[in-house]
Amino acid sequence: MALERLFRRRRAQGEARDIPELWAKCPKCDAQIYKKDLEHNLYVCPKCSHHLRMPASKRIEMLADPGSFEETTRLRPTDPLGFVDTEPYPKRLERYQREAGRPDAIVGGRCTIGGVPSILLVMDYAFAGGSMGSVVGEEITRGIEQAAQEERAVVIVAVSGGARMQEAALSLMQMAKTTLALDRLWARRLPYVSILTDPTTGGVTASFAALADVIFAEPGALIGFAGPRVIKQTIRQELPEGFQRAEFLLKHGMVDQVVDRRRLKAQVAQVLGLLHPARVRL
Amino acid sequence: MALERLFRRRRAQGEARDIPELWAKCPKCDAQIYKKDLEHNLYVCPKCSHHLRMPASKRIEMLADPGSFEETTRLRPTDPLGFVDTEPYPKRLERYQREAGRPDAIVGGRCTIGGVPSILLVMDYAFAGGSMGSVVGEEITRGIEQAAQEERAVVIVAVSGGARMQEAALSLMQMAKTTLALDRLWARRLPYVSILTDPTTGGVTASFAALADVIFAEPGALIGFAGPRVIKQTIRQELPEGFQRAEFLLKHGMVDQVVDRRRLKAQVAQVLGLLHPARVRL
Amino acid sequence: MPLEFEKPIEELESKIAELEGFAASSGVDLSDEIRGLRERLARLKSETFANLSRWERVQIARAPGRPTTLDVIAQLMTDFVELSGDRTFGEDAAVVGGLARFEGSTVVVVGHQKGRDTKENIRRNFAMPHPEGYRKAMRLMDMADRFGRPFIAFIDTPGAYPGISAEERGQAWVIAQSIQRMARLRVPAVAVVLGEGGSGGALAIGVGNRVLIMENAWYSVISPESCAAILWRDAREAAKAAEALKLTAPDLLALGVVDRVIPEPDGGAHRNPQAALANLKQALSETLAELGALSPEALLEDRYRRFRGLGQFLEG
Amino acid sequence: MPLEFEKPIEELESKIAELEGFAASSGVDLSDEIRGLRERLARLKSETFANLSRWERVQIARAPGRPTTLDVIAQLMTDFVELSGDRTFGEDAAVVGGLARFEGSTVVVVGHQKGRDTKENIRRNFAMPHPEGYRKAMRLMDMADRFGRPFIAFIDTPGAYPGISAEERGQAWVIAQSIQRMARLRVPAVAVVLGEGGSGGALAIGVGNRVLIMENAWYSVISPESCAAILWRDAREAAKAAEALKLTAPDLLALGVVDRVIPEPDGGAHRNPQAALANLKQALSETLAELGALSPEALLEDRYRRFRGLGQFLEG
Ligand SMILES: [Zn+2]
Ligand SMILES: [Zn+2]
Repeated sequence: MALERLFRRRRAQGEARDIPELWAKCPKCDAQIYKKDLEHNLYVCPKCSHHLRMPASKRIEMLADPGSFEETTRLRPTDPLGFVDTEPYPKRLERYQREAGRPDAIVGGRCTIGGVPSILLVMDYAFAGGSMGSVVGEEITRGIEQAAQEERAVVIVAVSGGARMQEAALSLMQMAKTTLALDRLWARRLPYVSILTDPTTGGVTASFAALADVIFAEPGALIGFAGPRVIKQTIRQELPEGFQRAEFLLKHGMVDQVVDRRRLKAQVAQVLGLLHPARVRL
Repeated sequence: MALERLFRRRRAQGEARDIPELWAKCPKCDAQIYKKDLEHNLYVCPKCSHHLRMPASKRIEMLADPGSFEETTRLRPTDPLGFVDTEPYPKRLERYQREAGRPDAIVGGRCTIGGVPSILLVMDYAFAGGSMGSVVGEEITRGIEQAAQEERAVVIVAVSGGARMQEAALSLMQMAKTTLALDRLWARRLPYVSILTDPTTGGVTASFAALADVIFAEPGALIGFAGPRVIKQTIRQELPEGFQRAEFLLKHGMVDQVVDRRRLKAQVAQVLGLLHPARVRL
Repeated sequence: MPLEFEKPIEELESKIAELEGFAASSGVDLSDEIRGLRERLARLKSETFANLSRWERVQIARAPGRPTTLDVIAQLMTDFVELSGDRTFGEDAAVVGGLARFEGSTVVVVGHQKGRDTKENIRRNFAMPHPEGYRKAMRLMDMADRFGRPFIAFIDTPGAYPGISAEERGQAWVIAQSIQRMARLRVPAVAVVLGEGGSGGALAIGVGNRVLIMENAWYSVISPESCAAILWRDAREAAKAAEALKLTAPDLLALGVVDRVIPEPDGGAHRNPQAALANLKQALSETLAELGALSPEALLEDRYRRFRGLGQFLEG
Repeated sequence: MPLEFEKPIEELESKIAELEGFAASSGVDLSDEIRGLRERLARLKSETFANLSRWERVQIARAPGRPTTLDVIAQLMTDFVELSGDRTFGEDAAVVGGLARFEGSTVVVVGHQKGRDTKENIRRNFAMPHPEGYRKAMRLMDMADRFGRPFIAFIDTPGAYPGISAEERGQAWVIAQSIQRMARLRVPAVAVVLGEGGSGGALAIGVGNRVLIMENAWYSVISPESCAAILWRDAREAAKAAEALKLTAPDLLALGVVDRVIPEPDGGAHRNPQAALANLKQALSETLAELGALSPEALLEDRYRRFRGLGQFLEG
């Protein structure tokens, strides 16, 4: 999460600036918001309703019924290719792990959502921009398989810059692996809800995130396959206003609803209640 | 078929004009074509390759292997609604039957095509503009069911102004009936090739004609759902050049190939040979 | 604004109301006179509504205030979650649908959606879908199958949109595909003609195991106006065309095109939506209970037989 | 035009040809010298080609004259009937496919299609598909299932088209759908990386029971140029990126991403397409024979297991 990273870095640099830690600035309307208020408002600007990026742990707090969450993600990344660019991949991983406070870009586990037994998987932008390598792919796959075994619904909160370059073809294969896993839900008629948040692009959008029974997107979230920079290079023109934003995706038929974060839990719970086998009849 | 109807009417009026009967005029390039030549050229203008309308009986000659065709269509229309507009439907039917020389707008039966056992169904524009009422729907349905029973491929040559108004809701239901029948081919993996000719619109396009495994269209054929006149009324503008023509449909992804009529038989035979269960292995 | 044939009734109703007001404010006892007028009104209504011409019924089917798909969902169902988009090209507001509960059980619903005012009608393209609307419907059919839930379709369209954009994106193809997709549903499928059932655009979501129709709805291969324009070369002959097309609920029941007519209150559903919807609820409930007993294979075969039998002809 | 590292070879070859011409026209016996030069040439070739860098292989994968999907179909198959369109929006020339016979049996084939000259490349958008191209591929997958015929996909794309039109029509969605559709095939599915295997745009038709790769093809999550632009902030560092990405056939075999490497003649398939295609034919033939023994259920499970196992991580 951008804000958190910002604060953490400042602490790391040893700067003792109290004021900036208590206040945040809305990137859209420039309003100064008391940080506690922002958090209470689910990281939605109280002035303009701009949806700021939300930490993965807060996502779980928001979506899982209180006290129901039991983490199951636990894999750690490795360096299958011996990838070195300007620095070795293992060095990068260490830094990401330090910054995000978790082994890779995903956290998830069992919980109930509106009383419906679920697997909740949340990607973490704070770790390498939520990029998908082997760990993310495997955790998503295990979560889905687990849901199929335990008759749970699946809810995935996507946030990702795409597949992780440092695992190259293996990252690419996670798109197939996670997609194939989803078919395990079919036979048991277990629902899967995908929540697309800012930003969701590349191989994550083009695999499990796009294949949910119901897809919600957060207002203003950037969602697409190719990133805006790549597209700009391709067409050598400015992109139209609102291009690849959640509302654009809704208009183009790709998502079911653009949902204000403050209504998201209720909306997800309602869908799960309507579709989970144990709840289709009341 | 427009030409034939023209000649028949002239004969009916008792005019003894030999020259016009021997010659036809290409509606596209205005070339005078000796009628026998036109027929030998499958009603394609030798000058400009314009595809003139082709009589249903000639379609069968062209597509069925010589001597293989055995007609099975035999139903006659009735007047389920007691429909009267400017004249009673039964009166219209009599005239259509006289003009087309058949009980309704379809003829078909068993044959082989390139050696593949098939059911060939050909709509007849000479009968009420190839409109689909109960008889057309039932004959198509029976043909498809028969193909499923006898392990035959299905080939349908469509030409139609749409569903027949004088049978109202019953005509509409033929769209559902014929569509449902097609599923009977599935279990036996029998192929269905649709040939769209000028014009194919309305309820025929929007049912069995659009649902073939492989769809061929003849060059320049008008193909669509709404007729051009209706669309012009809706948008109150001229329609773009080439709109709803076969080539337009190809560009928009709706047909597999635009095939010159002189290559059509070979092309159909090749597809049937590739897909008929008795021929998938050579 | 009352329909043409409703005017005498509305006038008499307002006269009675005036007299009642006068009686109340003046203290003059007019109860006998008012009772007499009420009887007269009842007679006038039953005469008018018992003898509605087909063309008058078409006007009722289009009357403002007649319940739309979203009204039906709001009144008869709970927990509605609207789903959008075709995952391919666009979101079409002429077709609405989603998940909801009907009598406590989850169902998948879809329907053509008319606007309740001009602005909404423009946004919803007067309930004339583009291909993406039908693809949305197909996606919802997939969902019904995926979760084994009944599929309910509400038909209320003058027809599929006849325009360049729709033709470019394969209007004929998508209607055919939607018919086929619905035929393949392995769950109970019920179609209800709510108001207008215009041609292939209606049939695309009309392949139910049972097809119900509101008493004053119409369903046919073409609208009366278009039919008149072609056959009489004059759209103003729509009343004649409506008669010829036999497009009313009783006609269609006789032809076997629909399975059940849902009664509307006197004067049509727009005069008393609650009563009309109560009847619809009962019909839906009974139909779903009946179909709920059938296996997926039986449902497929039932749907095949239902449509297989439609059409009239002579053996040659 | 020779690739950079091919130049010394091409020069030596032309020198030998000159000498041979001189010997033939002049009658001077140069056979010993020529034999010596030929040996030198063979050594030069094997040294060059045995030690190709990853970046050099990428260049071979893109070499003009390298067999494209349509070349493979024309050379290895008969009775090809090309099928077009997605029945939804458009025909995409960046993807070709249809029905054909391979060794006498009907198969369904699809592939990315590069142009053989600039004009064709523009028409085919340099083999960068729009969503309609992937929907065409999915339609062909439906057909393979419908008729129980093997499905063969040839991968040769720099990537799915990254443009406004593609994003508007759901590039991410269609790639995900295509992956899912291919995974669900109840028939043998083989993917062959012919030349370039660029990211999701390649994987969309890459979910085979077996994934084969030509010796000098590349397949990865990103092109070396784009990777270099992001990580080194300089697209000219593509050679370094190619090394880091381990995107060559031998690398991918070691990672389990591909199942078999199809040998190419010295210098790459573009220098001797016939030889390369003969090897491809044999590999395809053996692979189809192997998969032909499996039931639809076994094929589904086989595909699941194949992709389920990919990825490397530590248990926490
Ligand atoms: Zn703000
Ligand atoms: Zn001509």
